[in-house]
Amino acid sequence: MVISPVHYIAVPLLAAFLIPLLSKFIHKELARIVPGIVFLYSIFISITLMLQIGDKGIISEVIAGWQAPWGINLVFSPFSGFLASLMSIIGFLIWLYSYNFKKIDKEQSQKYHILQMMMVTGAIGIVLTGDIFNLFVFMEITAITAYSLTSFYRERDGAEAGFKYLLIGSFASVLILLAIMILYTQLGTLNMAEIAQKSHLIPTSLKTTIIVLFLVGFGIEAEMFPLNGWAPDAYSQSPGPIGAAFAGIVVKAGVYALVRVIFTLFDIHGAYDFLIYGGLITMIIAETSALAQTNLKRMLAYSSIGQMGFVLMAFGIGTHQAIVGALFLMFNHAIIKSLLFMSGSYLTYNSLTKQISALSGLGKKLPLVSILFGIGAFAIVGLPPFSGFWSKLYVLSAAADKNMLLLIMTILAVSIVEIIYYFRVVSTLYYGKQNPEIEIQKPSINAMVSMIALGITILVVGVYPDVITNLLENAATALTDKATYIQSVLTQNLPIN
Amino acid sequence: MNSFFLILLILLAGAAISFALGKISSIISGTVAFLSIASASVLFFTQLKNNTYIEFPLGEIQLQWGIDSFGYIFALIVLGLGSLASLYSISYMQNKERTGIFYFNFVLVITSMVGIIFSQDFISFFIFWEIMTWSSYLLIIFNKKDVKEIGVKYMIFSAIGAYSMLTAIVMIKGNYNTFLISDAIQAGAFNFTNNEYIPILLLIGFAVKAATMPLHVWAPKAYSNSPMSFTVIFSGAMSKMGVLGMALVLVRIFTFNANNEAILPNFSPIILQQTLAWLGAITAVIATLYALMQDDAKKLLAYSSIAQLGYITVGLAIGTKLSVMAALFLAIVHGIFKGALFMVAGAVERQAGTTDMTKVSGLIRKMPFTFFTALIAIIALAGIPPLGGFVGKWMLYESLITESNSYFLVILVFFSSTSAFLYCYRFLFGLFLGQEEEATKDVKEAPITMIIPMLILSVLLMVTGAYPGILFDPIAKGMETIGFNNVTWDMSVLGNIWGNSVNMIYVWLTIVIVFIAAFIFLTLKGLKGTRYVSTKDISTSGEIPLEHENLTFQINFFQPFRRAAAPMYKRSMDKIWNEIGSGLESLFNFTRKIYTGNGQTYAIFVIAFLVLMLLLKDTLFLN
Amino acid sequence: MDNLQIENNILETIKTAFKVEGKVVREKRVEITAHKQLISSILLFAKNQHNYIHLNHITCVDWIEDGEFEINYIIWSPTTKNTLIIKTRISRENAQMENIDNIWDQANTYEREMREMYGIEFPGLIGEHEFILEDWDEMPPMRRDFDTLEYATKTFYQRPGREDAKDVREELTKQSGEEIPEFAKKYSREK
Amino acid sequence: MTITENNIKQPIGEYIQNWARKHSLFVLAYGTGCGAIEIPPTMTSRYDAERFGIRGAATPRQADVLLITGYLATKSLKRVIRVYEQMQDPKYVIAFGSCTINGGMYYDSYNTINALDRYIPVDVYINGCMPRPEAVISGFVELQKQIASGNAYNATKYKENLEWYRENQKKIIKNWRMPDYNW
Amino acid sequence: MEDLAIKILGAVLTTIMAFTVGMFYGGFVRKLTARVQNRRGPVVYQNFIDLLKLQSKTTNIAHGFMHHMAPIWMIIASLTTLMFLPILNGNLWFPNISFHGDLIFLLYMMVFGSLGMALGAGQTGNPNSAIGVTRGLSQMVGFEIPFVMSLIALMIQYKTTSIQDIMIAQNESGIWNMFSNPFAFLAALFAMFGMFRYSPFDIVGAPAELASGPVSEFGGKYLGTMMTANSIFSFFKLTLYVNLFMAGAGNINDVGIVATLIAIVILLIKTFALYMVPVFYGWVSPRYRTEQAIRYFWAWPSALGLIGIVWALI
Repeated sequence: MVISPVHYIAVPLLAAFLIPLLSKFIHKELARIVPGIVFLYSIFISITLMLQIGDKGIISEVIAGWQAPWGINLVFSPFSGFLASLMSIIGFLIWLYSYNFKKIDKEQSQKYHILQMMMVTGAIGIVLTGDIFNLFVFMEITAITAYSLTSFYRERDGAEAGFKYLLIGSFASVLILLAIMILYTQLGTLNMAEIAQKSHLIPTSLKTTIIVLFLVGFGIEAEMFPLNGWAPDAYSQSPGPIGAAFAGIVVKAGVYALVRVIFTLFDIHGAYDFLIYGGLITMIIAETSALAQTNLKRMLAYSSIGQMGFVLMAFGIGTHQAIVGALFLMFNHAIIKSLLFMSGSYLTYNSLTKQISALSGLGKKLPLVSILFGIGAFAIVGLPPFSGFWSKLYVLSAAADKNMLLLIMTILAVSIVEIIYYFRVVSTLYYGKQNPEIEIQKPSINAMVSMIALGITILVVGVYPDVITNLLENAATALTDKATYIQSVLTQNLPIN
Repeated sequence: MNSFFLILLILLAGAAISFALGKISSIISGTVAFLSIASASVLFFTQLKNNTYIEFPLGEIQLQWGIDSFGYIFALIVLGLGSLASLYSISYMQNKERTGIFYFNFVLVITSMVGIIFSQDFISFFIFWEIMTWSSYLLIIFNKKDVKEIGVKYMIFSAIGAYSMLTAIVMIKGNYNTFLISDAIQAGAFNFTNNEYIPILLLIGFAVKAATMPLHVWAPKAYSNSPMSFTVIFSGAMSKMGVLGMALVLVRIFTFNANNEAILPNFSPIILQQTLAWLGAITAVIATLYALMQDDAKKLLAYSSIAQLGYITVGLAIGTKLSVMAALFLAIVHGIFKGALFMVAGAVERQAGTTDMTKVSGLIRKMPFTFFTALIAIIALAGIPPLGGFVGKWMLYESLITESNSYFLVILVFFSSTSAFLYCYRFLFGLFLGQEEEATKDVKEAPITMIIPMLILSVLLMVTGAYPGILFDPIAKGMETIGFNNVTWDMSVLGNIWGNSVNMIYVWLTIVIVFIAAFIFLTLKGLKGTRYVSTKDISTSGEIPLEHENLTFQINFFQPFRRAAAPMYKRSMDKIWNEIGSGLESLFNFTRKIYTGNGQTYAIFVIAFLVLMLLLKDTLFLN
Repeated sequence: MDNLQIENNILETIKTAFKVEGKVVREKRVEITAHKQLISSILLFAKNQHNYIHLNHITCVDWIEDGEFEINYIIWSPTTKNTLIIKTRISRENAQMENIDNIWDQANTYEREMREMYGIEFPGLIGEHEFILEDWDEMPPMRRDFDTLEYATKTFYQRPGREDAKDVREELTKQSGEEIPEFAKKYSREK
Repeated sequence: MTITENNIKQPIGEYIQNWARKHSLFVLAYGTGCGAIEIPPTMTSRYDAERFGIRGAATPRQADVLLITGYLATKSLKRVIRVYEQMQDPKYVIAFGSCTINGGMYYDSYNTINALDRYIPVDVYINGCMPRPEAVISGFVELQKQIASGNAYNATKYKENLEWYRENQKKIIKNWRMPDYNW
Repeated sequence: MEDLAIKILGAVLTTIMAFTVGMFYGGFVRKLTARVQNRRGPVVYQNFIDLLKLQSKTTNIAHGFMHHMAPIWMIIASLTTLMFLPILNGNLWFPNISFHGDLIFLLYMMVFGSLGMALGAGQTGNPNSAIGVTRGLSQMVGFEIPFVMSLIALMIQYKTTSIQDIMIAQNESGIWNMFSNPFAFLAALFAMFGMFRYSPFDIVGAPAELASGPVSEFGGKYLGTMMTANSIFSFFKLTLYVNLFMAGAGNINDVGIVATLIAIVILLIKTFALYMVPVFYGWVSPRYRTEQAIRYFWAWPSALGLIGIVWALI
């Protein structure tokens, strides 16, 4: 069998249709196991393709044989491939974690796993697709699964959060669709590579309008301030692993789209500054809001928003090193925030309000989970020798190269805020008074395995960042090198005349 | 295998093993920690030669490790004190909970400090610096007391320091495209002409660890609340890491200045130098004033540490040969005597249960060796001849008077050091003298593994008093490494540039002769008629203190002094920081309210943002 | 008697309120005799109604002839500058009196002294029994039936050669021809 | 080598010692009674006891002479005994006022002792109620004579007959909570 | 060898001289005080009698090791400072080892005794002792400030920290420092009042309220030794002041026996004259509370000291 990026999309879609049938006719358990197999397969594809592109450069695959720019194509560049691999790995770990997650009760677990799988698939689709309309479609897939997962618990708060998400998300859909329409009327194509090639043909005022529409539309998914009102509620009301999925996968896809629009579609420098300021403001507001939170999940949500702001800002700096840093940040955020959500949801398992005070003294009762949470907290604030430090260092030195002293100061000042609230949690965890009434939930083995895997990744990358930097360098090059992208997408698939 | 890696590996392995063994037995775990630190020290001092360097890349960054004479000075403190403190903590941590975590972090702190000394590039420097910070954070809150306040304060200030350092580091990278310290120095990264922010930011970073005003507020509680065997390291060695960095940066500034090259017109290093020196002196004064008001021996020592670091800062900031020498000498000696004193406090805490001086008194008969250590260390701390502390103080004063024109600084420093006598006395009196408490009737002397390190340190203090040259040797070499030339020293004669000197051998001779003569006379004379009575047998106008009554004067000890110096107690940096903190917090509370939780509001945000963007699109995206 | 108007007023109000006997001794001094059960009420009344906020003293007199202790509460008002003396008598046998240190804290001192020196019990009185005397295990020394000379002779060494150690009252009555009442003779030291 | 003065033979070392002790009397004036008021005139300009080397001492540790000025309540006696025992040898006691001799006007009081020398050894009694400063100085001079002649051995007497003294003391101080002084 | 013998002999002579002079000065003060109070007062050698008596006490009570050590510490401080002080200018017999120490060293060495004394007093367990010690130490912080200021002024003025050099410089210029830098001298003089602990700064050992404070548990040989140490120490302090501000005594060029004797007499006159200043001041002063004393030192004397430094700089 030829491994192709199409399998990323096709296999899960197929599985999604098959699962209800399988579970009905063969075994119920299959509904929960099959998504894992699908994810494993995705990881397998990722590894194979990543090895391949080491030689070939960019792989461009056309769905259903229509050639670009008319057909719908999937582009597996080092950049998108990196993100796709990351998403499939995180998706797998989240599946592993949520397998047997007691709260997702048996009846619904079928739905849960299908939805989760579809969400990841949608996100991977966003990353891989080379077609702007397709991107919109995948975004809708992701968004709709995300809405339903947000209100998965079928409680009042969950429904409210889901509704809010839906409300804001529909704005995003409308705006993106509008932008695509305008784009299509102007250029008559939906292929991103071709759009990038022809973007200078659009009248300037229209071009800026399109950019604004895209920015706001994808900005909603990328949690940019002030478009991120949905995020805290969605994070905190969805099941624990879904919070991890939001942070590790969905938002990444949004950022990808945003970055793709700015870097590849319209190479406008004003947009870089916009990213910097937008990211900075997002970061400041989110982190300072996180400081005042007493709810652990909300705190993590705000922290996640802040991190995304940081990522946007890093992209905004725009140099090669900054983009490496930004990708590194995305990677780190994906693994660390997933770990935090995962371990955090076991730590607050039986607490209704998910208050930080409920963690008091759990360090003794749940030693391993607590240590993992501690590692996550240390890593996310950027303490060496954990992985978070390196990404911060990359971004900062990139900023320093551009002599953005004020920016550095602000980032670090915000980091101090971050340190305060994370360390507050850690110290409550380990040094708080033990509350004997709290019933703890021992994590299942598979959840433990997935968390430990994340923890070890954090440590390994922290001590020896070289394992990841090579990938990042390639990815960054792929992102900035617009010409190669256009050329390889268009030429690889064009029939030889 | 390379000795650098070997040393760090031994230490890391020690940390890991003692963590694993912590559940089984605290003694075994402590022994492992001690053995790993001791063997690392042995390895360090036997295997590593000066000026050996290794280079290796990590994450596209060229890292360099090495050891030079300057780092050697601090290695002396870190590894020497580290070995003794780990030996000490075997008994100190006995029968305590969570010893695994303690030893893990303890060894990790030592490891990171050794790493800092090894680091010849900023990245590994910063990495080790941060490891040191968070591992010490975990130790500070180890006792579970006031975790929120102490830990958060420590973390905030450490983060401020670390991040200003990080800013400077990335700026060096940005401007000079190097992470190597030596390259940065060559390129003039610390010079004021090129970029005045880099040295200042670095200095802020180091000043936090050196607890210089106004960044010192984390220190008192952090020092006093961590387990004492760690505070030995914390105050004795870890604060010296700040000194190390300060010395590096400051000396760079001043040697540059001494060459009389261009100085920035508006902001010359002289101002920085004076500012820092004054900050150091004010730190010393304020910390001393607070130290003598403390009722808890640990807190007293904590404040005293801050004051001593203030002297060191003054010495470094003045930046002449003698003053830097004094500062480095004081740094080592402070490590020794403050280590000894914290060990004493720990011994008292372990044996008597508390170090609150209003609750413990009259331990001298019960813990004679501990008292002896305390006495020697206090004499050194007070800077009274003939011990090591005096040597450092003497050089500091002489350098201030003879080599710089900062006469008024001398007065401040002197005021602080005279007031230090008060708390020195308070410490000895509060714990060891006075009448015995009923509650501490059955107190025994500390176990031998605690006594030995204490006695070793007190002997060291005496030796450095008689032969300070032992320490001058590495210090002079280190100073030559960082840019001074022709650093002269003598085995036991201290001299200033005016040609005046003190010969410590003569001082010792006189004191010893007089001591022996007087001791023999006073002891032998009327030996039969001399009776040693209990401390309850005192002339209290004939009133007989009952068993449970303790007449020792302990509360409001320096009330008259406090009254006299009342204006100086009115404001405290702590309060100012707290106000800033609460102000920021309410500001942050305001930002939190942006997220109302109302979907309509969010929708309005989105629409408003869209409209705003559409309005501004031309200015934003057209360029 | 205009100048005694205030005193009379006070006396009248207390009299009407408690149906007790009393008289105006002189300017700024009123005396009331009351039953012991009324004492605390009268004191409170005087304190609250007439602003007698200051307790000067509580004294005790041993009326051994009547078999009673007389306890005098001397209180003073800063507004009228008036002294009010409230007298009561209690039996010497199992002497017991109400504790008033909840009205005036300083009453505690006087009551402890009375307890120690006269053996009057004050239920609920805070403080150790030993107050002024040390290791006293005899009869309370201020009671008139306590013979100090006998005690002193018994306890302390009496240096011989004291001729003047005589009861002075005896000598005085002898010289002046004054008659000593019978009951007093019972307590005479010249036996 | 001996030296003879006032028909008393002494070795020269002892003579010098006694001479020094005689001329340097540090007095702890224990103001138990009304006699304490006689001390200030004795010490100050009018009578100037300092010319005899007499000087006030604040604590029993430094004092040579314990001056009991007037009546002694049983409660004070306890303190006086303690103070006396805290003094360092050689030590002397001067008791003045009739009360210390035979109780004076408090002879029948239930809490005043009548004869001080039953409880602690007295070197010199000064009679009077109260003795005037001249009498006090005369008493000191008498003490000096005793010291010079080597006869001021009352402290030794106390040590040797401690049991007898203790018995007397305990008769009054029933609850004996005094520290043990290892005589 | 001969050099060493002379040195040892000189040291012993210095000690004896300091002891005798100090004791006699104490006697003079007592006598003079008595005369001022219209008394006859004790004999001049009364202090010697007292010392003899104290040493002849047959019982000595100590509360522990530090109590036993306190007089030793004091005598160490007195003798060591004395050894490092040039008694006569350039004389063969009396410089002892003064070339091996300087002012800063002496400044710190002077504290040695106080600390030892304080520790001994602390061990007695007597609350009065501890209170006295805290007062004494607090007061010391008070007077050290003007004292140090005046010393710094001198050091700046002569660019040396050696007492010998300051003495010689005064001799050469012919102007005593008390005239060339009167502000520094006044500051030091005020500090001296505190140093000698005469009234109004005698709250440390106030007999009536503190039962003589720190020394309240010291008697017999301990008190005697402390008295000796104090006498030597007061001689040291006076000589230090004379050296610093009144050009010392003796002439570096003339070291004959007669000249030495004359120099000693001059030294005695100068020291005695200086000594009388705090004594006189004490006679007419009431007693300050500790905080008053500290504020006293930190007000005018410190201001004078500052002016002294500025004066020396100019």
